[in-house]
Amino acid sequence: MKKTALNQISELAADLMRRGTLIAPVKEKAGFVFREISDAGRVDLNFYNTLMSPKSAFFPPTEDFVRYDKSKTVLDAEGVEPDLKPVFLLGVRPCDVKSFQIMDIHFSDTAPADPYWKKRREAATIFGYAFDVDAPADAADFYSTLKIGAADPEGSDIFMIKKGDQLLLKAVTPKGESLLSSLNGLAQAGAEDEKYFDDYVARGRNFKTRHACVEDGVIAKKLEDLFHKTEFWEKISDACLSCGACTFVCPTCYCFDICDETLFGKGIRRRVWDACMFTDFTLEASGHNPRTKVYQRLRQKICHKYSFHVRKYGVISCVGCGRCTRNCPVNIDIFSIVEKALKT
Amino acid sequence: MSRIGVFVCHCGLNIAKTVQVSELAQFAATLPDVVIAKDYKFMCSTPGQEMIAHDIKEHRLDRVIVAACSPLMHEQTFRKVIENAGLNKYMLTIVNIREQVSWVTHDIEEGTSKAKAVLNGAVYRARLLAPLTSRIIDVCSDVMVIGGGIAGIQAALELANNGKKVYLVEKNSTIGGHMAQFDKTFPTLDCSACILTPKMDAVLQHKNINLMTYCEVTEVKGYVGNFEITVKQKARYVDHSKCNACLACTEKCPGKGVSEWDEGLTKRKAIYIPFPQAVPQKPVIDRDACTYFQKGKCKLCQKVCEQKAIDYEQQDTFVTVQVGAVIVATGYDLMNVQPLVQYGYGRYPGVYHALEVERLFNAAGPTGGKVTLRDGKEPQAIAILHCIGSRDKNHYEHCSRVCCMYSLKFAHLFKEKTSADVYNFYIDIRAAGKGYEEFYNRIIEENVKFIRGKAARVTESDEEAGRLMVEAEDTITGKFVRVAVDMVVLSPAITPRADAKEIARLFNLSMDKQGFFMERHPKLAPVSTMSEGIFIAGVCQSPKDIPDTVAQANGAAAEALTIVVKDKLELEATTAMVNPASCCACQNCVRVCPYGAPFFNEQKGVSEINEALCKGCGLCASVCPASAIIARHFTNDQVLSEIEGVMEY
Amino acid sequence: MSFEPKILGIACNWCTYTGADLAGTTRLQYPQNIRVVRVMCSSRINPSFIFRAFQLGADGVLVGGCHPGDCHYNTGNLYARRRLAVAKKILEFVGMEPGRFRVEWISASEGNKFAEVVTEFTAQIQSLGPQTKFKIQP
Amino acid sequence: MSIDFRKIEDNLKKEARRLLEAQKVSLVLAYGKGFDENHPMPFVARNVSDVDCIVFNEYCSANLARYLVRYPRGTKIAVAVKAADSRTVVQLIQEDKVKREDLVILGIPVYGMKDPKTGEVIDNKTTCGLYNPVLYDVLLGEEVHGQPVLSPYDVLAEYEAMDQDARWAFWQKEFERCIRCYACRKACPMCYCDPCFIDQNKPRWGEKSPELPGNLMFHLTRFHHLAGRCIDCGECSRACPMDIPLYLFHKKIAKECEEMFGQAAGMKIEDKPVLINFRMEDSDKILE
Repeated sequence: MKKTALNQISELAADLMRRGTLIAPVKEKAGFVFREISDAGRVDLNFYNTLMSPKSAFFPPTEDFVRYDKSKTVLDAEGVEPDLKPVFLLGVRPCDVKSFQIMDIHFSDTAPADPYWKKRREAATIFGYAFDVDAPADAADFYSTLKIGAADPEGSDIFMIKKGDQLLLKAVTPKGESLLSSLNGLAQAGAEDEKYFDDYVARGRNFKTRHACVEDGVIAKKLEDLFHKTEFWEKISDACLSCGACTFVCPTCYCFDICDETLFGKGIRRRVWDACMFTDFTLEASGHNPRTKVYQRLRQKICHKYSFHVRKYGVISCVGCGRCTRNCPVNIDIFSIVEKALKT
Repeated sequence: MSRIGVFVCHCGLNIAKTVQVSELAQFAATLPDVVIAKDYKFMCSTPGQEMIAHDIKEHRLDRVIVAACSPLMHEQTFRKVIENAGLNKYMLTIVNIREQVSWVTHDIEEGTSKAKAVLNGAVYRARLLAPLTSRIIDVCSDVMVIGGGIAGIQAALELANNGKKVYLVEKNSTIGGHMAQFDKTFPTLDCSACILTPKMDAVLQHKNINLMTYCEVTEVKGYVGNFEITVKQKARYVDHSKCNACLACTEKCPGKGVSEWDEGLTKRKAIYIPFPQAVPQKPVIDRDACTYFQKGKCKLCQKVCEQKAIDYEQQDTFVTVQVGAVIVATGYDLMNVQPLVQYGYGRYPGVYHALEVERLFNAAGPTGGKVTLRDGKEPQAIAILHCIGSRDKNHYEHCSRVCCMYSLKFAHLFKEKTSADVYNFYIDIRAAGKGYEEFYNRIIEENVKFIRGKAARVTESDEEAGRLMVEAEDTITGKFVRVAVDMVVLSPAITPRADAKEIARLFNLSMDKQGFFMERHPKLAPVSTMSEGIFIAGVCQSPKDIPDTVAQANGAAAEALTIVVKDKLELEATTAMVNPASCCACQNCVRVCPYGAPFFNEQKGVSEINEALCKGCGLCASVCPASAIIARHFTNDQVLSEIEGVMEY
Repeated sequence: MSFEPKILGIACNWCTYTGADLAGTTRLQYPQNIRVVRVMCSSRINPSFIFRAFQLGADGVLVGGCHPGDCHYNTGNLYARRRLAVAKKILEFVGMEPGRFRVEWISASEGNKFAEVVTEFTAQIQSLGPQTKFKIQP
Repeated sequence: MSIDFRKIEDNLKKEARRLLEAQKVSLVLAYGKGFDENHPMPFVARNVSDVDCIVFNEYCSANLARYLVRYPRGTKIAVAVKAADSRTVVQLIQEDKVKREDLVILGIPVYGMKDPKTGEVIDNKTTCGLYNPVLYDVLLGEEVHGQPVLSPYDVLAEYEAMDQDARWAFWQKEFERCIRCYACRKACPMCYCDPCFIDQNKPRWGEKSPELPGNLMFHLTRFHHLAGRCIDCGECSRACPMDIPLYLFHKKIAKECEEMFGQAAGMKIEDKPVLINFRMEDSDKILE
């Protein structure tokens, strides 16, 4: 285990930048956002959680697939490979680390694998970062309900815990181990630090966000039963605007659209994020749209995350990060809906 | 994938001089979807057209681009070509490389590169063209002629003689127009009334002509083949269905109005016919001059009318008629010369304008045909001042075309009727019609004096009280001349009617800089207008003499006939339609359309468009926030693509 | 080499396009930087056409329509006047140089006005230099 | 004078109960409890039993009028509106999206409302600056007297003072951040097109990817669509997860429209939206 002073994080950042691409939280007008770092001094770990989830590191809002040129009489096209420099993803909260595992199910574990996600994922080293278990959780968060600890190192390659003005870094995977041992300017942590780390992880397991216990199987069944209770869904979607804010900030939403963008005959076929809350998400080429109503779309979103996903992959597709609730323009809280469903 | 053929026209050297036509064709051949590109000397010629038709078949073209003159010129020609070759006629794009490229530059490099850019835009646009189906509509076989002057009379008779029903609308109480005011016509000096009145009478008698005098058009709806025109019948206060034209009323009437026919030189009664040969021969009451209307009592006319035709309670009435085509022949006004204070009109009694003089010569005029001044004396010297207000940058730039000739006519008539010296002050004499130069020579020999110089001003003579002094620079001698005369005749500019703008608005006509109605093409469509089914004839289009007016009226009648002889008509298919899947029911389209084509279907909750009323302007498409409206042939993606194409190079 | 701007002209069929033809018929000379796209009425011009044109690399956009009151479709240009005025305000507030977008009323008989406006507008765009703000860099 | 939120809440409940009991309306658009005090939610009361769930506090910034178009034409609806929200209703009536006779407008005179996300007071800045509704059937509190201290357009001064390039730099940075979640247009009470122009493939008005070109086309065109219609409720800006100050642009265009056409959006039912209207005497100066 290594450690460094929190105020020297920029040196760690600079070291990582020499080795590859560094993606880390920076403070922006709207809040903290993961960005590719070009100025090590901008890395800022003094955040609660980021506005946008870190999924964009592996599933960017725009991903180029094919470049083509149809400005000549013959069509010319070539595939675009993702840039495979090593990537360091620094400062990912445990619930967000968990989201990568859920996303892996879709993008790499289930055939056909998505080469873009998979390659980016393989090229990345994840620096997990524990929540502050001594401070209260944000009212919107509910990751503990989904059995994710505030300081779970699983899934990270290197896990980081704040200890006073120090940052403890512990390798979790061999990949993390080899990187950590090669990093410059880090001090060797002592036995006291080791103990602090282990205690912290344990305290993180007991850290409570919102109090409720959601059993995967129970909620999955409940929602299945409720599926045709239109009145229930209509009522919970009364306020819903059907925008994509919740989807776009969500770490486990993976829907995308593919579009061609052409200028003067030259263009790119690219993938962009899409949201099941958009009307045209299910619009078919025939003009038919199976989900024209807001309640149908919100129902789809909830049921997909808490029911269909459980049935199909055995796990809820939500990590309780609270982003959707924090960013909903009309304060819809997905957790409250789940609770309401359970009570119905 | 589309298969586009590009045909570049040299137009002789008109295009080829400043656009590298072969390079342009080669460039076109490199563009995607272009399967063939050729250049040719005259694409609009028969061999050119045949080449296009042949290549459509040979290369299985589904779209054709012709880079040539303006689409306003030959779009229809080439549409026919591709239609005959089996393509939908809307699969054509014209690239204007003549009027908007080759003719506006001397630089062949510049011309060529601009031509490439606009051609590329056309290729982008052509890819997105869709075949359209023309609407076939029933045609109303009646025609309306607006204006009962010689142009309107001629056109109406021509149409009526061809068996078409004609509504002849005249705002005055009689037809005849300005020609009825003239005494003689140049250069033949035949009597104006003698040639006009038989035609006026023929109009009245013709079973196919519905003569609507004292009427004005107030609203025009519909489109070519199916106009719906509302006409206001102004209250005459005389029931013409009862009146037997005995005119006893006009004798007894104590009211006094100003005679418009005599250009204000005489009075007329309040109940009157404008002149003895008026058609119809039935009177109207001038409210402003009528004692009963002004003071509440009199009713002499009613008392003498055996037919009980006088009806003081009569109101304006409105009637709506259906016609297939319209001829606008609304004539002209003379420029008001009073503001030109240097010529003293209105200030010096000896100054007259041309139409007043026409009346002085006329046997039915205020002086019984004698040329006398307002004080009854015969003038000893007369000056005729040409180009008053016309050919003048400060007023009207145009040449009024007939003034030289009628001024010469005046000179002749003055010589014939008086012993006065006659002076013509002119810039130059324009005598380009048949027999005009001969007439000019004849007048020179009649001892009329010609001073080449535009009169600068008319003043009161200091030397001889009551006489006028005309000053000018004689541009032949270069000397300043002053001529004392008793009478000055101004030949003012011929101008559009005061209400021409209103007529233009009603019938959607364009006006030129002077305010005359614009023809569709100055050479090839001189009586057509930009509005399908609306034609123009006579001086409302531009100043012209009687023979030209009559010829143009015949031309307009023939053009109108080409529409109304058919039962069915093909309309432009370039209308708008609503894609109901995208309509957000904002009803912007319904609110903005000047033709009321879009309407809201409450049941479906979307807007729809009545294509019969749509004229294809595309306003609805641009105010539709959801892009639900498709303006056919100018769709959003067609326009956007063309913009992309022209911006590429 | 001097800067040769790309200028998009959008002209209504009845007035400005015909006026531009007249400029040609009378052999008036004007700079060749303008590429005219024809629409039936100035009211057909969706403000997004103008935004898009700048993205496609137009250094200036000139819109031509009939004089107010003379619209072939009676009132089209009166709507266009308002709509395009708002488009201009939007461009201005987002930081586009206001001089890059102009609306002119040019009638079918004003070939000389068309040539004059194009000449003057081209010079103005030349002095503003290349438009880089909206232009999409491929 | 301070706002008695409690009293407004009581009155809102009272009116809702009265209207539902008498079956004057089939639903009441009000506010209900969210997951905590600071996050109340738009709430639809359909039955008398729903009335107890109604709340009103300083975080009830949402503009409920945006939900009006969601119900079939002819549905009798009571809607609780603050000043800008009432202007929404007026504007929607002008556009014939709702009918006056179908509505019971419950007016809330209020100031000092807060953004639930930031806790900031939104008066004058992201909302229209009026305190009292411009149209209502019942007023749920005492009319607020006195004019707003600031004009709703004062926030623009700083941006109007910038030169072109600085303004472009500012907006470029803002629009680059847009993630195209469309929360702005969905929160906007006047954006009722579905599909929106930007969703369409034919034509493709702008790129769909969340990058500057497409973002610019989306926002600029949307500003044009809302010109003379935006009633300055600020919902777009509050909805934006990326905190893009769309309200500044909307305010600027609203101000220009007011200057050019002499009419502010949503003030009078009998007005016609300025961009689907004209006056012969409109000056060409507006194009300069």
